[in-house]
Amino acid sequence: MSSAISMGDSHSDDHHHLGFIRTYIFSTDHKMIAKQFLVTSLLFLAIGGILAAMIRWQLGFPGQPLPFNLGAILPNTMAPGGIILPEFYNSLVTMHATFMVFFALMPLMAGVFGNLLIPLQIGADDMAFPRLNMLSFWITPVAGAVMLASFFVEGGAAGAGWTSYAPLSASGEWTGVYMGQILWLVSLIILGFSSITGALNYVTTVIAMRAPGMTWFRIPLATWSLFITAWLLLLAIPILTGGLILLLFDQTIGTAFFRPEGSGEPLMWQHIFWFFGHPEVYILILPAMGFVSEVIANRSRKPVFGYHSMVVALVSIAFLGWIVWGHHMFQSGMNPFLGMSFMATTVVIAVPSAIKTFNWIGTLWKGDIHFDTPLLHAVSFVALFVVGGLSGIFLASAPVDIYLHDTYFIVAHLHYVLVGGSLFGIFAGITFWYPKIFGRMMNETLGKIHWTVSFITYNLAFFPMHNLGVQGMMRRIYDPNQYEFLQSLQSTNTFISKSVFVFAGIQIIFAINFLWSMKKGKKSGDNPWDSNGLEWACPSPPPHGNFAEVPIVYRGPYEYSHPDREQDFWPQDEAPVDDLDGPEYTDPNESTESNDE
Amino acid sequence: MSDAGIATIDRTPEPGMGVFNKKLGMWVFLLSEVMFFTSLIGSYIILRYAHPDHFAPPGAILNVNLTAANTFLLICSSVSMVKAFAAIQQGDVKGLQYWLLATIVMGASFVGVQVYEYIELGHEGFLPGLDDYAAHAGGPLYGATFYAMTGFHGAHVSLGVLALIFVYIRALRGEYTVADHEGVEVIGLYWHFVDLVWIILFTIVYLI
Amino acid sequence: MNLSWLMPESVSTFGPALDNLYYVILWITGIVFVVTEVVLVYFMIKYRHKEGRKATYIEGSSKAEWIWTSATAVIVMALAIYSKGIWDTIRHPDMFPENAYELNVTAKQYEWNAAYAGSDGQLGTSDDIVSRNQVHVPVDQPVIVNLQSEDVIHSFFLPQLRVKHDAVPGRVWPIWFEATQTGEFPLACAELCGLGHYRMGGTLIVHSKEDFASWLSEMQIEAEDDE
Amino acid sequence: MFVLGKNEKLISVTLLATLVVVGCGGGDSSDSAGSSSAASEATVMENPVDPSTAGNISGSVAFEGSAPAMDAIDMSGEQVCADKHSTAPMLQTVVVNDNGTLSNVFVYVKEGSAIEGMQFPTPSAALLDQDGCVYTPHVMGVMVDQEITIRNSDGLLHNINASPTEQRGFNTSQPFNMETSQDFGTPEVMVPLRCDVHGWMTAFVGVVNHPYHSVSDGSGGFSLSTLPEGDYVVEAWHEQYGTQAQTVTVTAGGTTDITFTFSADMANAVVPMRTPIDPHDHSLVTDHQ
Repeated sequence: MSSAISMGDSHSDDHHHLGFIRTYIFSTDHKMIAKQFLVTSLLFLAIGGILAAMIRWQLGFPGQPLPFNLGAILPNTMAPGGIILPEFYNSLVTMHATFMVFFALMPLMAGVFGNLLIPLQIGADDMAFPRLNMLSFWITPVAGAVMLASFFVEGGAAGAGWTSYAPLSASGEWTGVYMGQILWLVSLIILGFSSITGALNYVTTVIAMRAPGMTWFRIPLATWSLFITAWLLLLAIPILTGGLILLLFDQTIGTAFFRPEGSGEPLMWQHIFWFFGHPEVYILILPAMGFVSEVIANRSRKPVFGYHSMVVALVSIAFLGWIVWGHHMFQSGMNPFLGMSFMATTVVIAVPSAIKTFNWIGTLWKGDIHFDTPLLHAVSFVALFVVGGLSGIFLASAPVDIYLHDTYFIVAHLHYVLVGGSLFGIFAGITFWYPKIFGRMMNETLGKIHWTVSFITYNLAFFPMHNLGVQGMMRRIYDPNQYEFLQSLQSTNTFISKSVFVFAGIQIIFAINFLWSMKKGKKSGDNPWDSNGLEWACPSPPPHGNFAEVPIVYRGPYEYSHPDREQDFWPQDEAPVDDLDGPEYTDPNESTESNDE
Repeated sequence: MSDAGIATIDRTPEPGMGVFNKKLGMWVFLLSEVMFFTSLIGSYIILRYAHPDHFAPPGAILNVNLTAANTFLLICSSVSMVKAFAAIQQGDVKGLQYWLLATIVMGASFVGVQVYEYIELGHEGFLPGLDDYAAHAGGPLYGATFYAMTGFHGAHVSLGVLALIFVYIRALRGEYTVADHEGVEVIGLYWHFVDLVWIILFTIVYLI
Repeated sequence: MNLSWLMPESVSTFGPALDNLYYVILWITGIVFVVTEVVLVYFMIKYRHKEGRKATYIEGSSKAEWIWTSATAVIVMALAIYSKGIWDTIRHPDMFPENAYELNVTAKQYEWNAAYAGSDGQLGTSDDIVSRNQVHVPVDQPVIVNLQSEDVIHSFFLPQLRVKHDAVPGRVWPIWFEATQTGEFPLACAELCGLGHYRMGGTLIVHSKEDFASWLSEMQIEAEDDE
Repeated sequence: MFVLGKNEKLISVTLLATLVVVGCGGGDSSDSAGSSSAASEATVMENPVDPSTAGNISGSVAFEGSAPAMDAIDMSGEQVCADKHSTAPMLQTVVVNDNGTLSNVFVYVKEGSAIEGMQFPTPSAALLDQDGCVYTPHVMGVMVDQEITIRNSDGLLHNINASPTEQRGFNTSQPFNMETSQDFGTPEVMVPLRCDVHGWMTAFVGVVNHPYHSVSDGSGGFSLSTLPEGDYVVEAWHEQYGTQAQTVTVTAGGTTDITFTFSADMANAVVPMRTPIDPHDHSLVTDHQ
């Protein structure tokens, strides 16, 4: 069996005579690719953050020139005398979302942790298709370059919002943005290939390359969530690509798929986009849920509460994600009956989400909680995901959505899910697996400072946005003061902006810690967190080929504080003591039951 | 591989779908291809349902006979692909080369005929763009959807042909044996998929 | 700093119902929020690491799972059913009121043009009266607005009437509302429509029935003078 | 739009081309700096016409029939602008002067073998002001590559949306008192300008590759000076009454007088230009079916 043959040896013998290029640049090693993804997507995260800061400047201090004489850097087409122009503001809004969603969060989730964790946690030596894997990384910076380029072309970057609703996005006639919109489309089409090649790898690897004994219900939740996410990527991204291509045709060769003057259908774009867009939302949150489950279980030294229902919840969220897209379009003029069915399916998603939340809390219950940075981030994920989930119920209720749709309530909701949720989940993941990536611990003091300030300023920044929404402030407006009924909100906006600046600034501490610990952090050893997963059974950082010999899995990943043991953890690959004549382990089907009770 | 559960010390991994990785990968990839064509065909259906006036009756503009012949050609190429695979399963390398070549030729000529068809239609003013769309050729949505769908299918066929040529060269070098002919099987899967998509497209674009 | 969770005063017939739904959800989610976060923090403190104490080995409890799964399911489904009633009164085509006054609102970058039937009592004829960025309606009478757009998608947003609906080019979407107070209320565009989006505001002017009639005839006379 | 659509397609599909675009795009985004410097260089080039052998054309635009009444602009939505007008502002589609002449008529040399292929110096920037939510001037002429300084004197949002057919348009905003520089690289009569924020705001720019253009003033008069002697076709353009052309002979040192006459019954003349008043023209599809 090919995968069996390839395990262990094939890499380990050829990796000695790999040159610098093959090792660090065009590497096919999943761990190196993970590192490459980590660095690039953190850079894109920074870019997205800078754009956000500029947006907040305009909202917090409307019509005032940008600080630090940024106006001198920016051309007059963007900010004459440092004062942001409306069309540039639209570009900022669009590109902030685009970079954060497509170039920061997605690669951080799937790119970094998919590559790092999947092979390690299932005991494989590498991905199923290492070269494809390398390709999937190298496409990303290319797409990113195209996206960045669009800032510098005539007419500026795309300004139709990250949702690019046609016909605003279908013809430069309405925005004055021609090339910028085209580059936006081209870039995302290119990026699609990265996601698909990556996802292809993850799915195949998880299905076909699990170590002996790694039955479906012994797979750690991080890998489970990444596996589900990979499926969503595989099936959702092509939908978007299709739509993007049609929109590109409207822009360039003058077709009329979405342009009413050719009796095209603007609403069709919204259907295509959100049919992709809602699974996309779960692509952005599911992996974080996986990381958080791992960290909470490990740091509270307790099995994940209801491992099976956690998996079931993951899967059902992924399924429901395909039939709820209409709730983004309640006010777009859809058939009211359709609206009802979409509302029903949408609220149902609250159920698996609740299951997960309560299970996380249940995991903490009667635990032995160690307050390390990863746990702090993981628990903040839970705390903030609760807010994001609950605010979702307002928007799921179609009548309330009439009022709240396209207001700052939405902005608050999605930032609670994508920053409070995904980003804190990613911080949990990075701080937890950092020692496995670099072989050194991150600095705990810096980590705690970063977490404390981030958590506080984050809430100060985003919680008041709910109130702005309830007061009726629309999203994506350049200057709310144009409306009398919004003028009373200026002080709130200024306060939010200041909090955002601190939140953004404090990330520098994280960057310092990240870089400093790489060289100076204290050596971590193979298993610094006393964890059970296979990833901790190999050296940190793992060598080419990961495992000296293929590990055998005897039990689930969360056997913490087992009553029969001195040690409060029980590695998945530790052979049972009573086992003389070779390891015995149960048949996959039975093992699922045995985990049940 | 189904007996991996039994207690042995041999370190064979957990059974996957019982197929080799490349094949599994191709299956998964084809699933995502299905979604891609779903988005194109879906848009076509929506637009055609919303604006029937844009779409001329079958044969009015599109040359159904020509394309029918072309379709037949593509189906034959699928058959020859099966032949090629069967040949190498018997270890018949010559047969593999022969049938692969046949498949390549038929695939290439399919693309050729499509290009010819495009040129002809272009002369009649049947174009995708709104601004230079000829009045007699139905509405602009007709041309737009037609070129989008058939064009992307054509691109897939062309890529398939290139891949086949690659496989063919390896076959000439005799790199495929009874024991190891994964490449042939994988490209075969892709080729059959492209064929299947065309049958759907031919039906909904030309015949209905 | 305005951190109120209260909806602004509503001046439409279905406003109060919609607000009630909002407050119900606010209460439920509020309670769930407080309880969850309190429990979370309590556990964090109570079960923090102490030397010599070992965590209790608990794999889960199907009983607990059932409780909170079904509880959540019941609550959200109840909310969905509650919402349906209000949704239907606002959007269901059969629930559109009789004897409504009808007008056209056409959005374009970056203004709202409201058209009222002229002396011939017909909409969409040459003698229509048009007001830019001002929508005049009578109080205590249902109004049907036919939303259209000339260029891109805009969104017709009347915060205090709890009205929001997109205006999509190539389509005509009828929506209805009934104002319960005379006065001037803000009108805004809620869908990004280009560089002037933030300024695409207007005013909804609710007249008493008599004032509206007189305003209309006034405009008609003006229109005839221009002929 | 379609013209540039084509070449943009070419550029956009290949990444290579994309990077090229970054290169030159960087230049563009540094605003008018490039074009203005080009203009200043051009000014050192001296006028190829020898004044001794040159003559002039002057004349006026007469108007027959009763002047149509223009609608008043409803500026109630923009108090700032409304306050700037002592009398109710009127649309400027047809402005008939007290002396029965027609103003806002763009008069320019359409053909003339004498100036074929001549290179003329690019004059300094022309001013287009937005004051009281109207464009002043309403009709103006510039030379190819001549800078147009667009000024916002209202302090509230205007956007300037130029929709030419021969070249790429622009759509830039001015949310506060500021100036923006633009120019056109290709001759085109006329380029319509509009403000989407204030539907009534329209202006027309005639772009020609020589200095022989003029706009009839408050007394209907216009003049084209220092033309090389020879025969010319002079055209007069009006946004409502269409165009008229006359053949004029210019003699050395002489001034030829001509008169264009527009009348009220030309009201539905074909105006050679994409209509600017309704930019949201959805009738296209009917042309194509």
